[in-house]
Amino acid sequence: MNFKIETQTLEDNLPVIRLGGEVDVYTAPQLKQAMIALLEKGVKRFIVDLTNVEYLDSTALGVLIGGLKRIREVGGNLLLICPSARIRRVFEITGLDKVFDMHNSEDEAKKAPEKE
Amino acid sequence: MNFKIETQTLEDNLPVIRLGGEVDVYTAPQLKQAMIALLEKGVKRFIVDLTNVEYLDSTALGVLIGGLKRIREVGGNLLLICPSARIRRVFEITGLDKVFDMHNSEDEAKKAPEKE
Amino acid sequence: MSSNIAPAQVELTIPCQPEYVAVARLAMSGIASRMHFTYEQIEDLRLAVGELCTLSVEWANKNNRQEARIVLRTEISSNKLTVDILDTAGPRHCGEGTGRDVEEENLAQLLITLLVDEAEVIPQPDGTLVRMVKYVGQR
Amino acid sequence: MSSNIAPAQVELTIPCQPEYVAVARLAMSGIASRMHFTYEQIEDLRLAVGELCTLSVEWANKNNRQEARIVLRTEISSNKLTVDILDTAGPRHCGEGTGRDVEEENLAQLLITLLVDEAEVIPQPDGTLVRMVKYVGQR
Ligand SMILES: Nc1ncnc2c1ncn2[C@@H]1O[C@H](COP(=O)(O)OP(=O)(O)O)[C@@H](O)[C@H]1O
Ligand SMILES: Nc1ncnc2c1ncn2[C@@H]1O[C@H](COP(=O)(O)OP(=O)(O)O)[C@@H](O)[C@H]1O
Repeated sequence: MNFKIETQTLEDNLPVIRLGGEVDVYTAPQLKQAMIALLEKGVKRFIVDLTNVEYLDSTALGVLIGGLKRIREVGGNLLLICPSARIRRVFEITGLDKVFDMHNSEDEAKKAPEKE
Repeated sequence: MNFKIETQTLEDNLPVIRLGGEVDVYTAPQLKQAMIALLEKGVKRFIVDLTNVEYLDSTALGVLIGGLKRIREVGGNLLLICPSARIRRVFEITGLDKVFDMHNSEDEAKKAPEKE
Repeated sequence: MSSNIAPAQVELTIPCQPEYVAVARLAMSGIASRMHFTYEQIEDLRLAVGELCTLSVEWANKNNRQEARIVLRTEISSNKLTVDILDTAGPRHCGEGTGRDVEEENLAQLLITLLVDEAEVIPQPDGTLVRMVKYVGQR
Repeated sequence: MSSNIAPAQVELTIPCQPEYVAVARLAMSGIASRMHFTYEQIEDLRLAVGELCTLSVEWANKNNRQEARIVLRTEISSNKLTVDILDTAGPRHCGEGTGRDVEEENLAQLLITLLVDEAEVIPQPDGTLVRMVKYVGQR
């Protein structure tokens, strides 16, 4: 299976989960675990980087929505990096591009104003 | 089907057939036609550029060998550009890397000495 | 990059398990590439097949059917592609979810509706058949 | 990127025609990706399946069997992958080629031999079965 996941912490203490390949019913549980790990550490703001994602299905969207809800409950936020038109389209046709804070690059995401 | 073919003539009157995608039993006949077109024009030297080829099977090898034979019969030569390790491997395991003039780039191929 | 090819069927049978959904998607891409679909339409079909297989996997899980299988059957004709997804994942009880997150399930349904031209659910004795149609040259 | 999964079968049926060989190759890649094969081994399997299907297509053509089909059947177990390629392309007469270029045919045979660990040809009433085995962790 063509899937990669990696959690990294940027200089400014901002965690980023980098995904690659296919995020689907088989692999999305690993994304869920990675997000839960951050939430349990009390993280209030993190990035999910979809730059190298080639495929993303409803399971992956569901996991991202779940993470967004939990972090917004504690007044935090989750930022998505999604430069790929192919993947962005899945967010657009489901209307989720209006629900998530979507950015084209890490730099753009880091400069985004803190919500709430 | 993910396949592309294009014949171009470089400044120094050297024809190049550029292939992309999968060259197999379904698509190799198009390569054969392109090579025959050049041979019938009396071309003595041309390049087949495999840079963007992702897959190449015995049918494609057979077509290339056929072209090589015909052009060598008239004292000419066929040059291959094959920077991809994946595709080069198919030539290596069949021993055909020793039969063909293989190069890593167009520049390298153009500088190659003319073989008898 | 395809020609006028005769009506032809392809059939793929996979275990109704998460790790095989990608195999169905890949096969779907390969089959759709044989027709005059745009790159985006091929993506749509891949996604729709992925969503339908995922639904089958969720139901097999809920109905405790470890042995369930999914059959993907495609019929290519000149102007359309018909895709049947048949599972032996047991009954899908009306109004009852798979226990899957409701939003995910809604998203899956939404995607399927948006991505293909027709989709029909036909309950079977041992599972479910979904028949999708996608027309060439339409969006 | 796979786990210890139970023995499982996948089966794909395609028309025995040039334009469908790529579908078999894609499915093979997807299936092989479920196992602990290296990237290179997955490529080998893809190429071997492509060569075997091409051989079937050539024989169907020679035997004038427009309706012939190819069945690709894979069985995953913990340490190996067994791939059956069964066609209904009619008999392969001994010592007789398909009319295909002899060098191409030799290259195809050479590739198949080099790319998999075992390959056995088992003539069938209506065509040919080739059974290939590839072991995980070997080259
Ligand atoms: N297209 C959609 N599909 C599924 N859920 C959606 C969709 N659009 C919005 N939502 C829901 O809206 C929620 C986010 O809404 P938002 O206005 O950002 O926060 P809140 O619900 O806290 O006001 C998501 O968690 C999700 O449940
Ligand atoms: N591994 C191989 N598989 C198939 N054919 C091969 C292989 N190696 C060499 N050949 C044959 O050798 C020929 C090229 O040989 P070469 O010495 O370059 O020219 P010539 O045959 O004119 O002396 C090719 O056309 C091909 O027929």
